[in-house]
Amino acid sequence: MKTKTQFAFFDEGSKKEIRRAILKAVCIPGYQVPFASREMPIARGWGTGGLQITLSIIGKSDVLKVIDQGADESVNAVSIKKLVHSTTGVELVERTQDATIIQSRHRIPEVPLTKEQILVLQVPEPEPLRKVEAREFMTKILHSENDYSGAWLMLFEQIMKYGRTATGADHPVYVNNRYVMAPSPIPRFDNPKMHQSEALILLGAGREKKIYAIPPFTDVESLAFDDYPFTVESFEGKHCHLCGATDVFLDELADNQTGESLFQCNDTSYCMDRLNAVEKVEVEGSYV
Amino acid sequence: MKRRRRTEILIQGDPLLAENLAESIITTYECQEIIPPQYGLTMVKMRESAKNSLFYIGEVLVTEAKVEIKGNLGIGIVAGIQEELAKYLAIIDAAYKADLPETVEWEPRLLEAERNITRERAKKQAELFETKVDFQTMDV
Amino acid sequence: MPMLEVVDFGKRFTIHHLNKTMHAVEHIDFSLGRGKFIGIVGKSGSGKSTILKSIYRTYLPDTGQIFFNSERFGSIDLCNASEREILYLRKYEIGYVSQFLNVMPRTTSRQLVEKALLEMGTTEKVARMEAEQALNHFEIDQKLWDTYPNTFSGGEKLRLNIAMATVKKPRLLLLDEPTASLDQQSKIKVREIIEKLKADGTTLVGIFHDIEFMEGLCDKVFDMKTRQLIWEAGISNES
Amino acid sequence: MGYVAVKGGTNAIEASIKRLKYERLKGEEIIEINTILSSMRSMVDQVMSESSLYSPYLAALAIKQAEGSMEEAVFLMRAHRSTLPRLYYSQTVESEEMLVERRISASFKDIPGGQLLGATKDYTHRLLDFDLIEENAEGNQQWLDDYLKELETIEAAESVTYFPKVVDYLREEGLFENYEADNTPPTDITKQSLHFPASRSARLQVLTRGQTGAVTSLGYASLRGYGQVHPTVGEVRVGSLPIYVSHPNEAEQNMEDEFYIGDITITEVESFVPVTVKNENNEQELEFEIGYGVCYGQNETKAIAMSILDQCLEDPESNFPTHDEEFVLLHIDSVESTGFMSHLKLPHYVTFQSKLDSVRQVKKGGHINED
Amino acid sequence: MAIDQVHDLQAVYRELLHSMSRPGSISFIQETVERAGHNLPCYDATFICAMTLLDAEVTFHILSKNNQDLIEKISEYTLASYAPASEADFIIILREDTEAEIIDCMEQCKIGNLIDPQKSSTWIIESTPLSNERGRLLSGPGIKTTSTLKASFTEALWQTRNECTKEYPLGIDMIFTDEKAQLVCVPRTTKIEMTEVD
Amino acid sequence: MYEEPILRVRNLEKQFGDGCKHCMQGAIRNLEKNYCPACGTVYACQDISFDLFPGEILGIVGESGSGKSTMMQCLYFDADVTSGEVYINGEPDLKDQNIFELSRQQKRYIRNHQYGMVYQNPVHGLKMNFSSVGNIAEKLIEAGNRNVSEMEATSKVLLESVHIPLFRMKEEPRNFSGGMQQRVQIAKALSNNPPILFLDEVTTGLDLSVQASVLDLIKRLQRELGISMIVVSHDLAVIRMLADRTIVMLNGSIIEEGLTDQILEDPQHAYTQQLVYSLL
Repeated sequence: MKTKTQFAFFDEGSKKEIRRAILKAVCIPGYQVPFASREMPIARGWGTGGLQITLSIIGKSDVLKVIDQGADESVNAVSIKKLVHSTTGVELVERTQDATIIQSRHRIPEVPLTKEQILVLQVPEPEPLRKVEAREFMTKILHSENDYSGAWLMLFEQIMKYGRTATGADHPVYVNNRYVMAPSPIPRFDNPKMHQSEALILLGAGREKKIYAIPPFTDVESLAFDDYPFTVESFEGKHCHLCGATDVFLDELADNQTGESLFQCNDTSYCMDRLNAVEKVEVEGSYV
Repeated sequence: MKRRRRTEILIQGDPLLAENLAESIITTYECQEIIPPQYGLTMVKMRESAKNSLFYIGEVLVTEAKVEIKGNLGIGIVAGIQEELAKYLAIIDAAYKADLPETVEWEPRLLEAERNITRERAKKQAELFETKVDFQTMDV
Repeated sequence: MPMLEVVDFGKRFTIHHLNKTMHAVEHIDFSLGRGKFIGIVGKSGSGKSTILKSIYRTYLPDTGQIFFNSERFGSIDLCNASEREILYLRKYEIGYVSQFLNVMPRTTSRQLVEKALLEMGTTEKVARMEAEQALNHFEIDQKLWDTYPNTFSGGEKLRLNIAMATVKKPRLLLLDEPTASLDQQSKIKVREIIEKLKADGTTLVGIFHDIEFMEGLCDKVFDMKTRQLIWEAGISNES
Repeated sequence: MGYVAVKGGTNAIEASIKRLKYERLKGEEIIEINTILSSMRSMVDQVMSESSLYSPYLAALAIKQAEGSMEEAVFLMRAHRSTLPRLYYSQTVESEEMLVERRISASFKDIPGGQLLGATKDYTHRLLDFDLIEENAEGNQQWLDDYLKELETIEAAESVTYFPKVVDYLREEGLFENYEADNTPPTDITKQSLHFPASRSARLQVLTRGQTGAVTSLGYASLRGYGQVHPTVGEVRVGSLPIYVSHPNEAEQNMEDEFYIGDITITEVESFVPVTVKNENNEQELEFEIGYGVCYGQNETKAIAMSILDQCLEDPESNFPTHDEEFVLLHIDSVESTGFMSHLKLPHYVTFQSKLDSVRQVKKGGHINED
Repeated sequence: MAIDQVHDLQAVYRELLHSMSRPGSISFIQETVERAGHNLPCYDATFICAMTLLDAEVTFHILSKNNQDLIEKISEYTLASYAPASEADFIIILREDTEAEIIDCMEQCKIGNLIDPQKSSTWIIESTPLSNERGRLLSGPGIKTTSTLKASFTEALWQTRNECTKEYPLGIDMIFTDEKAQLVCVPRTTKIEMTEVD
Repeated sequence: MYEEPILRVRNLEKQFGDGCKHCMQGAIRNLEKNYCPACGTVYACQDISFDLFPGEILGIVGESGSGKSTMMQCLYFDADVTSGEVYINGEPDLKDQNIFELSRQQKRYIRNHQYGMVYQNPVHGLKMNFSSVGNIAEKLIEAGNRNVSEMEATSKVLLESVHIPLFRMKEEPRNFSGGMQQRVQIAKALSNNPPILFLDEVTTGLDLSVQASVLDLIKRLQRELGISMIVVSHDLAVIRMLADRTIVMLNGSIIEEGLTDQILEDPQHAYTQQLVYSLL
């Protein structure tokens, strides 16, 4: 039997539906637009939401970067890249600055994104209120009524219990002062990057069948009380053992020999860029 | 013969029949392939018997082909992976659309095939009826 | 303008389950000037209380009119006034005292008097001061100020009742058989208090069992039996 | 020169894929698609049902590629589905037109038309058949020849018999409500995202493509007590149904001008569930309602379980999770549940680092606002 | 027709996405439009936008009467079905439509509901040449500070649009097209200053 | 009228069921009590109109099934009305706006900023597995507060005022007795200083001593905070204690209204008389 795969995997009808959902998502920042999530050749929960967005917007001239947990070479990122490449033939890159579309799981790159770029985030659980209310029918009502007391109350109770908020990644944000949104499991460190971002940010949850967006220059505030301000993960006094960077999100590694903790840039392409910049200076310097 | 009856015969009966009929057309007329056999889906709409409402049970893989004869578009659709058959069906469909004289001659062959199909089905069913539970044995 | 003018007042009660309508009072007319005291006499069941309760609107008036010269609303027919108007008048202008003390449980006498002032919008400081004054004025033993009144004697209860009603300095005070169950000693005390109120310029309508009690206290006496004023200060002097 | 990214991930994936192929090939046996098609009927049926794509050949291919893993085979089929254009919608399929191969009723000893056992494992004793170890083509051929010879003697009728439905008899008696044909266009959950409360059509579509194990276990839970539906099976039928589509752009739409495209084999179940209803005089009456179950291929357990869940979801007032639409519909899809389960294998070190930071800060103690 | 259903429409979509994300910013789809070369009673850009967004799953409404041709053309190319203004997913406004007609249509079109604000109409509106010189002052998500937009949309129309978007997240989202194949978007989140700026 | 009501209710109707020829013809419904024997439609609230004035406690009395709780649920948007109007005085934005016609998010806003509700069953008003202080904070959060220390302080004051020992403030109400839960609920309902407070059978099912302290609390709050309240109760003693004015409901309709002492001492309607005589 003969088969031929469409450009970007999908038939045009599927693309149109997803494209329309994306447009509505842009028009209603932070609101989860339901869509008929397609079954993908990668598993639900492995980035099918992000992948569907990427495949629906991508064109021949796009340049794609895919990262997972900050790394371009993470196996799942590689797998997604392979799929997109094999169905579109687009150029793949690792340098953040060179990409037009960046699909990512759990991180926003360290280099500020520009207005020529679109960031696509994979979302496992798009509903910020799910922990407060299990039923989809009810969470939709809570969003419709602008009733976010549940989300705030979770933080309040943490403060009562632990003396401070104890959220990890996926700390909820207020978008355009209306919708409370799950920023996807990015570390709190990345939340501020969403605020007034130059780049369009699209978020896709394949299994839960939701697409949502943060247009550029949109207010994104992390939920926090006036007297318990939002804080990001602290890497105070730590630096990347490879490139020396501070003020970036670091991975904690255990040194095999000493057993001590080592830190390293989580954003691998950022680290590489810095290393190369240093080398370039050194090389140029050596010719003088 | 109308399309419904004739597609039933051509698909349920001996596949050679469709081939024969189509071949006889190809040799005489110019058949332009509009869409070569392609795979696609047909969504099956079904009526459930509890509330008598409609729902979709799922899709069926089909092969579809489109052929034009003398400006008449013929369509062949058949469930499964059946590239040849789809093409033959499209040609036969176009032949009927174009009212080619051959179609009149086909009539007895189709009717004969139809009788065969029914006979075979009835036989199959009779065989199956062996598994019917008989509650009459208590009769004295 | 009289402070209170009752015009052809009548009141019936319909008891549905007995399918009966009773005329409690009919064709009552009298009027009363500012600072005056009218006593209503008659045997029990003659409808004395009905008149008082109708003025206070505990009973829903039936026929006739009851004009009250209100500070807030001017001349107002209490039979037709809205409930909210009546509530206003009760709060600021018309007091009602009976032998029964109907108050919130577990509230001390001091709190009760203060509360009467606070609900008029008096500041807490002033209320506290004025409440103490009133309790003193009506000769309630200082030991009782911070106790619950359910243990009080009849006379003490009545004096507290009056204190609560009068701290508001009502334009009209209704006394519904306040002395009914009091001993002679207590009655004398009440009489003195009423004299004090009169002296302060309060207009009063009172029902008392014994006519002697009212003698020299009332400016007018209305008899339920004849539906006439039987005695009126000044007039009686002439006769 | 400069630093170049390691290609650790890419290389490892390539090696892993080779390894996978090696595992499939190292036994040096080839299973043909046709072998699967003709000898693993139940598997093929289950894959078609859960993937809601009727194509025995592709299902067999998927099973081969998936090395027999059902979830993987279903996954392959579903993904393939996404690449195919939807060319047609069928005309309404009415199950009265089924050419029945098997049909039984638990409600009546005998039913009009009779109980037809067809081919069923129900009365086989589940003893391992060691003869199958020694099975050979010649032996099988011999058996087939004998069997066919035996069948030759059977006399056939002139025409084919179509069976009436058990429920139709009971309807006539007024034991079931007679519903007018409801032609509301169905929701298609593959085109529109599922929302709640879900339409009946959406519910049936989710149930019929549900994972066999999941549908069965939830149906069982309800039957056991975590639910209020205890049905009697009115009719189970297995057989084939013809599919027709109308011409895409002929102006005149006549039934006689439709295309016949082939048959599908399905299992259909009607379960009878006693319920209290109010009559016109507002009095309580006992009546039967029908729970409906259907799926591609022969898969009777799933269809029966579906009929229970269908009736459960028609009665959302009950507090049991099996009556909770969201609970049932959102958790029975094979691709969704297995995908999300398996995603836990993905690295989560960023989220872990983030939580670690939180825990450390809490352990350090102190209110951050106290400065 | 010479446009590539896959790649040309993808390119147009990206321009739309760009413009919708950045209200007021003008996108050009000249290249695609030239390839299309239609002869239709609407701007080519309008038709291309419809081609990009519509399919059998959605409905559209064309305000102008006497435009059966265009309705059929769009149905034929996109398989979308025609629907009354109160039900349509997409509403197409041509140059010839009057202010009163547009206002009337805007008052009855879908603005979504609080549970499903996305179930609202998207408008494709033809304008005189669009420009960022002068015009209305726009602000809101997607706009860094403010931007300006000149379109042939009257005071009364903007007011009606503002009425539609009064209770966020309800509202309509608009795509303006012009004869020069330019696109500008104004989603519901955009605040429109009612006075024009020079 | 010398003052403006804070809440005006006009022609509120609530029915369960679609109605039929039997009960929908003309102005007079053909009902048994509030129930159509033909189609089973229940007319829970029929043409309810009344005013609530600033700072007053309005009592609503009636037996169970009289529609009083349903009416309250409609006012608090817990249930949708079939028809009718409600106007709130106070917010200039809402002037002459029938708030039943507002959208869900606007209703939510009103609930959060204008209303407080105390349910008969604390389960409905409290999150039983969140701390008591968290429960109160929830209402404050709803009303827009974003300051933890402030909310904690407010909660403490409120919990003290309802006599919940502060050392138990971080405990979850599910560990509390019914009376304590009810007091926490009242504290919660009051935390955003709502101009209008609804109380639905708040003392039903409580011990007598607890009942008394809850009633005291309500009265004190009215006096001190000037909150307007609607108190629904089947218990005339409760109404007598709290309400300035009282409405009597029967089979979904208002049959009588008046000053509370007048209702008790001079009831007009046969049903009210029966109710009062059985009390005395």
